[in-house]
Amino acid sequence: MLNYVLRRGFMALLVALTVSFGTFALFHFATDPAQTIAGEDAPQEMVDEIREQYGFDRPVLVQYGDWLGGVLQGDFGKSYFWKQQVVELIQEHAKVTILLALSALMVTVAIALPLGISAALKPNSWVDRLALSTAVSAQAIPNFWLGLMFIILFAVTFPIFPVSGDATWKHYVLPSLVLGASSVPAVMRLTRTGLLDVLSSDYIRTARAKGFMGYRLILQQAMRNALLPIVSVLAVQLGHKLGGSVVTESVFSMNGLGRLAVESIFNSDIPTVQSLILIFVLTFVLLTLAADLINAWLDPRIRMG
Amino acid sequence: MTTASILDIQDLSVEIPTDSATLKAVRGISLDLKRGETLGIVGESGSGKSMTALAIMNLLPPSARRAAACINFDGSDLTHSGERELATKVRGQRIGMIFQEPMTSLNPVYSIGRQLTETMTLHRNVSGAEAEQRAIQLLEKVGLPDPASRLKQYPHELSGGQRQRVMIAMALMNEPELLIADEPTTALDVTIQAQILYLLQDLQKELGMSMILITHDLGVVSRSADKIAVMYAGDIVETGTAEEVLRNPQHPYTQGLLECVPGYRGNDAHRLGSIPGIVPSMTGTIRGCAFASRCPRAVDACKTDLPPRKQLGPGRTYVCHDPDATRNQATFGAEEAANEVAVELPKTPGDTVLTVDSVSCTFSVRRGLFGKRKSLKALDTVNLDIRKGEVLALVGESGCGKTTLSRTIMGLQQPDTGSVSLGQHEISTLPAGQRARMIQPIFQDPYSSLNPRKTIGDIIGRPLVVNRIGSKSEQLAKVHKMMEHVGLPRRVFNSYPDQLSGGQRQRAAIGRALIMDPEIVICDEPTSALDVSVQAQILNLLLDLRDELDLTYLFVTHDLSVVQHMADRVAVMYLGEIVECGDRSQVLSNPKHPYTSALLDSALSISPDLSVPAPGLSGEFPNPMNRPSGCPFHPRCPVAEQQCREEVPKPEIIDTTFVKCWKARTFSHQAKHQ
Amino acid sequence: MMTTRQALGDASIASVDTPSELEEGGLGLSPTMAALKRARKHHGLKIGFGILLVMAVFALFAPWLAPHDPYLQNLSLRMLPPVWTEGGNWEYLLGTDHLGRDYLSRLIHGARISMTIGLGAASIGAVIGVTLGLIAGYFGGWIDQAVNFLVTCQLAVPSLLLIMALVFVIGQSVTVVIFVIGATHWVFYLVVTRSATLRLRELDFVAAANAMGCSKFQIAVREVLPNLVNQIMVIFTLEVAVAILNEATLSFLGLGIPSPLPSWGLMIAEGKTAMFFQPWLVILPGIALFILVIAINLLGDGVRDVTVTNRRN
Amino acid sequence: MRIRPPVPIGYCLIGLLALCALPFHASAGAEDDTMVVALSKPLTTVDRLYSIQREGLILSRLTDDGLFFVDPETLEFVPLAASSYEWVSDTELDVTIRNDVMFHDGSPLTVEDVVYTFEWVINEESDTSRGPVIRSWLESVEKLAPGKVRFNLKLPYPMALRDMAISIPLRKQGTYDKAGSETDEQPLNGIGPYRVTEFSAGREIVLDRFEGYYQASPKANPAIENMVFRVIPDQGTQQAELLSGGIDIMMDVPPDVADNVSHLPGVKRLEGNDIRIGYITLDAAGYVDPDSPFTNLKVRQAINHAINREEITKYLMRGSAEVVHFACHPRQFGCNADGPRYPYNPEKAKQLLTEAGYPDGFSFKLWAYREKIIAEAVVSDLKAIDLDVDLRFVKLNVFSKVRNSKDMQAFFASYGSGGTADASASTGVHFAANSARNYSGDDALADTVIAAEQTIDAEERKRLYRQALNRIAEQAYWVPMFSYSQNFLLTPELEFSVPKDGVPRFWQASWRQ
Repeated sequence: MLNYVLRRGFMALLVALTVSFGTFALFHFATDPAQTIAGEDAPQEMVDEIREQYGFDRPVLVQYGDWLGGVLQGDFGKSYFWKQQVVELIQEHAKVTILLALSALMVTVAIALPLGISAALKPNSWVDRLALSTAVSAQAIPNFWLGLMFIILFAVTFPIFPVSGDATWKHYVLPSLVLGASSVPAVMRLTRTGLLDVLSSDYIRTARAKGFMGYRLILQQAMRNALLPIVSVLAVQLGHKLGGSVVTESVFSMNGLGRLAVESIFNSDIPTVQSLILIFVLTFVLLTLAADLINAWLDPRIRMG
Repeated sequence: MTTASILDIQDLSVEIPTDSATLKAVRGISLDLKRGETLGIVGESGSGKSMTALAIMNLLPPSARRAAACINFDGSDLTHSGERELATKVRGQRIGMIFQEPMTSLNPVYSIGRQLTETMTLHRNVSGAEAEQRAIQLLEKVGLPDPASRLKQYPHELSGGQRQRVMIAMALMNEPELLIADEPTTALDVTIQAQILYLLQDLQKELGMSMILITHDLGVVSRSADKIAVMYAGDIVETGTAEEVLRNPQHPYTQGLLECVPGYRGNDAHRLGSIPGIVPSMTGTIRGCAFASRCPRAVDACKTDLPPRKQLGPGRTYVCHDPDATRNQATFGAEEAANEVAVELPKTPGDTVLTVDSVSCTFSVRRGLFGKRKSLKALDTVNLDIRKGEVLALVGESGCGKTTLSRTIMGLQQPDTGSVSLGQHEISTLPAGQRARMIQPIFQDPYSSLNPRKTIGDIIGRPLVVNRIGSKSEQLAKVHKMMEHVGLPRRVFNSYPDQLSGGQRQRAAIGRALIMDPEIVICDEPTSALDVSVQAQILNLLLDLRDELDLTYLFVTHDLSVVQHMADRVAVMYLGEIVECGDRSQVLSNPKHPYTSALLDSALSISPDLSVPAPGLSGEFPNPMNRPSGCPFHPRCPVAEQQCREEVPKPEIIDTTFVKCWKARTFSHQAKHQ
Repeated sequence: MMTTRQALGDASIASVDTPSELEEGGLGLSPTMAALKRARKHHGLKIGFGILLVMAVFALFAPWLAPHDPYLQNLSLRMLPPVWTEGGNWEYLLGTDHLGRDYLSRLIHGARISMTIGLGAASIGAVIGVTLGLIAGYFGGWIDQAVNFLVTCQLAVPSLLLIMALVFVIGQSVTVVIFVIGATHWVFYLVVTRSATLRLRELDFVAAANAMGCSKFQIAVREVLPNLVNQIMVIFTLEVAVAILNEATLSFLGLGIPSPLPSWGLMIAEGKTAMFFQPWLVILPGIALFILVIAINLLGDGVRDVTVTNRRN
Repeated sequence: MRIRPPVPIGYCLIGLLALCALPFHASAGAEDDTMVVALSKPLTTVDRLYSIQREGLILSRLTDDGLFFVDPETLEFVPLAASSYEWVSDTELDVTIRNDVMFHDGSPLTVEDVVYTFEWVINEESDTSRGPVIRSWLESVEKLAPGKVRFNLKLPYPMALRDMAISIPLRKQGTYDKAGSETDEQPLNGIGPYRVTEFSAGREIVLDRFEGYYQASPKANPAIENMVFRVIPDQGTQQAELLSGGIDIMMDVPPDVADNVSHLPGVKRLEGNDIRIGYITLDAAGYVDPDSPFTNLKVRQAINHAINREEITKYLMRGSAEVVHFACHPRQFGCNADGPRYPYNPEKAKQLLTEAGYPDGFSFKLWAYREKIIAEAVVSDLKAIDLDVDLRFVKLNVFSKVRNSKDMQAFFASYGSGGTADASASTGVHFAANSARNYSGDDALADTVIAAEQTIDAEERKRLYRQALNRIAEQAYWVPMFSYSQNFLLTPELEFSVPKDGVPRFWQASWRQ
């Protein structure tokens, strides 16, 4: 198992390096970070000097090597745009994103699981149809538009929640709903089909033949099997949410990693972009690893082969 | 035996609504089972036998609809019991059930112990420890060694046979009065099948249970059942004691079915009887006799009027018009068979066309997410000759390496060492096209061996197109001719495999294999996925074609009755090695290797007067990843000695038979079979 | 599917085997005809297809159906409200935007853009994903590992960010948006194609093709690929919807379709500053998007439902 | 689905304002004497020396004082922390320092602090944002006497007072010695009328009134005690916040929004001038392609005639925006040209194009990075004379990259002159020889501009600028578009005078009594 974790870790590292070099090169070829550092109205002398000072005129590989060397020594560099240590910057923004991602996940789970389960228990009933139409509609609503409608409805027309920001728990209600809604269809469909599959499996028939029925059949026999794919999909969803919910964060003006990433892209703030990518990749890989481990714990076949 | 009924079913029907129509899976059947008796329900796939079993405790799929005048179980009518009553009073408690697929019928995420004990704690007010005690006791009884430690194991750690034993133990936890076994051995190898059947028979006697045994295998039912009910198209067409039904079948279907079984009419019959057509779909209103369209004795009345149930004695009935006009009409190609036998010529051994020379094959396999790669020796220095014009049967249980060997012979798998040569050429050096012209396969599963996206014409003609043989019109002509050869009607030329029956598909697969005029055809279990009536058609076809086209067959199978029927020579495989190889008559009547002997013991021919023999083999087919030392067969061998455990046996030739066993010269087969 | 079949037990095999070998018995329907027959009974599919047909007509014939030139600005007629509200004008049924362009005409032309992007991006994704999936699934080994690595890279980076970064550095245009969205949405195709190929590869008809001397390429393209068509089609429709939503999101964030092209997402972004006062600027394109995407999803779900076959394995 | 007509939403908004007694952000409003200002862009640092953002300038007018400042009325540069100054020669400037000025940490401002500040700025190591500019004219700073310093200039530089007023706030001696630890207690130790009490980058900045501020300053005794700058990048969100009482004032409000919101009761709209101008630069030098149509004067003139600046200004810019005819803001010193003007005349434009040999037009890319709506309107006007324009609307850093590598055929941009009412800040910046913004390729023009920049004499400078501006207009290097108008939206409780140069001075704000 240690071997497995190490293999996955190595993979994550390789992915992170590939992706970060890709972005690094991309930004150097297409944008001028010196202008970002100098600012919109900066005179020419200033921009030139900055370019020289930061070494933007050196070959990309050399610059990348420099950056990588720093990272290996624990120095993620200083943001060109924010003139702040990238580590601090990310720490500040990560709080918002983590809170948002977790609460959105809770929203997803709270809506998708009960709906999916009740749909699977009564296929073709009104619950099933309700669940299915929820999924189809939620899939079709553009996320950003839903956010705008929520603001119009619940922040302005009926001022229940604040319009924007990330100061109090109230600020998180609407964004969590919007972000959470986006993964409801996938999770719900998976719960439904997964549970349906399990319920029609041979071992559930065996359990029925043994005299199991009702909630005991679901909880003591079916649920653990049905959970396996759900754990995986939730991990991926959480990973994507932690990877910066760009749209939600910008619609609700929340200072999370997603917006930081977008701003950094717009400003060619390469050290920040690079570090964020490292973090996103590692988060994602760690989460999927965690999901695999949870599944291994749930399912002896994965555990022991 | 007491005469009190434990189960009395009257007029049971099951309907399953599908997209287009309602399927009448079971059509008003009546059954009666006495206490302590075993009832065998026999039928081909689609006959409704499993639905009948599920309907008793209402375990049918949610969409199915059940109706019955009464299902009287020990005095209480289950028709009127609600789900709750069934679950708390009957299921798992008074009626136990065993299913066909031991691989999927146990919950994969819970331990054996939990699955066993919960059956008891759910119904009875017992402590966990007591239930565990009972579980250990039962596991021991069903023949699982070291039962206490099994409790902590998970289903995937057990082999199919072991799982089926666990299933049986689970069904017995609450000492049910009735055990329903739905194809309990179909998914298992023959040696394991014999063990399980023997166990069931033993347990039933010991516990005084009644049993319903559902199977498609007439051999199995002949040995295990007291009474037999033959099902066809959702109806019971004939009932009676095993002896009566099998020795003196009344219904044309029963007769036909028996004719189809290789070996039923003697070992050397060249042609099998066969029932034309397949089971009609049971949708809409059914008029007349469901078997009428396939029945050689059918008269007009059979097609319009429902046949009457005729009573011959207590519990002895059949459902047939039994028209006098055709009473003496010979059925199911019996007379043809007589002719064919006369035509058969004694075979003289031809030249060797294919040589397998010390071929070994090793795979590397990773188990589980965290596991390490392990090597698996699939073939271990295999030597084999195939001679021109002969049928060489390759026999062995699943996992023995027969498929790997046949793939290696076809050149689809590179051996690690050794070589396969075809005439003068080594197969790996032959260009694909040339190899294809000399050797062609026919596979087990006609559902997966035909590309579902291509038409039958395309499929059969594809080898010609790939190898650019002939012009378009020549190819077309050849395809049509081949379709005629294999007995496919012209109109299926543009049909897709999904539109064909299993038998037709296998015919198409045969056509595809033969269109290149290959010398050798590798038949990899070509009939094991088919019903027995269809199997007979295909076996007949294969033999006809061999004579017509002068073919050589390598016939891979696990079914000794088929071997008996088809083969000129037999090679027996065990754990990647050929342990015995020789002429059919030699090998089957006078086996030199204890494994061959055990296989013969396990094969259950139709003999209602015999019961299931005590298994000659102990234990399970070993995991190829942990090969036993010495002779790989020694852990299961009844005559193994110290030498067998330590030294790999040397191959030797005894009476023209190749054998690999230290005890071959001293071992003699005590024939328990006929 | 497998498990449902098992639950039905052997009885359902009879329904599959309906076609009989009897000389007089008719054949069952070919797979395509059977799917079409099921399609006629599928309401979701019919509704989705109907809506889509109407929208496709609008998109195709936009220049003739739109009442105005969608690019014609009239600064003195800016921000006219729709006709049913105070100050509305029959000349401009749905009002005008911030440059005085007819909103209805822009919406109609917007359907064109959405559909072009959706079809284009989903096709590119399909080509990449199916090719890689076939190769990885069929050849396995280090090729599979390499493809798997690519997938992990793709999945680990938040896709919207990746798209934004790419569009940002390459520059905005319809072509770029199509290619970038396409190039970042192939994983679904790949995963499905790969696992299906892995499964099909083990089936006997592939072994048969091998034995008749087909090359690996022939097998992958002629034998395996046709069997993936249904699944690819289902993913394709769903990916069209995803691409359309992605384009809208991208345009909304200012990195999608360049102005002055009438992309719905861009229209929402442009209307956003005034959304509390001229809400139709935001609501109308949002509804258009919603209807289009829901229609595509209904179609996709429907196609999936009707092409699922009762085949063994 | 029925679409909700806008009017009910309007009513709802009114109702909402009535409900504002229960604000979510308790910070905004007169009750607790806290003014909340919305910032569109995040401020990365509160140290003006390290920021050149406009937001930084606005903030530094509260937290910092320089030796000089821009008089809000006259827009001239007058002493602030200095009590007086004197040009000893063209390159020597003596400045006397006030003796009653105190830093936020309580220490008095000394000559040493002034010398330290300027030496820090001209030190190459210091890395300040304005360092290169200051170094280009400032040779050294020396202490003459207690309370008096001398600036030694490298060349005559009339804009020295401007740089001191706008770019160089005074710092305590030794401020930058302890590397990186400036955020300890106090984010910034300035001498302005407000102190920074909290700074979280990208989120908000909190100020409170500095009670030790010197009374002689024109900025003394500001009315409001606390100020909060909240970063809200999105305009729509800012509106919603303003309406729900989360903020008190919005700056740079797009005219449409201003119009809409100002119709609601409870919101006050203020309009003011901005010294920013918008323009289109054409690749007259043929950098992209020596045979580019833009090297042809007639084509450039045609484009000047084709764009309907009047309508764009009237309908899109609105407020106090005006059409601009020359390459400077009319309120800037030296902006008094009399060269040719190009009224809107599409027929003439078409005719000029035909004469230039492009009767069927041609295609090119127009780059822009702000005011997309204007860029779109321009594209639409140009399409009307059969030019096929591909609008490339990009972010600033991409824009700069392309512009600096001289890869644009035409671009729409704007320039705010850093709030400086002098043509050197606009004309100078854009037509100097080394400027990346200069696409004219006109060396003579560049010489004229440099000469003007290094002349102290006012009349001579005016003459030189006139000459330069007329040349630009004759050659149609630019399409000067308009001056900007500033829109502010604020709660009616707030009293605030509109700045003349577009840079708000919040120390002037007060609550209505």
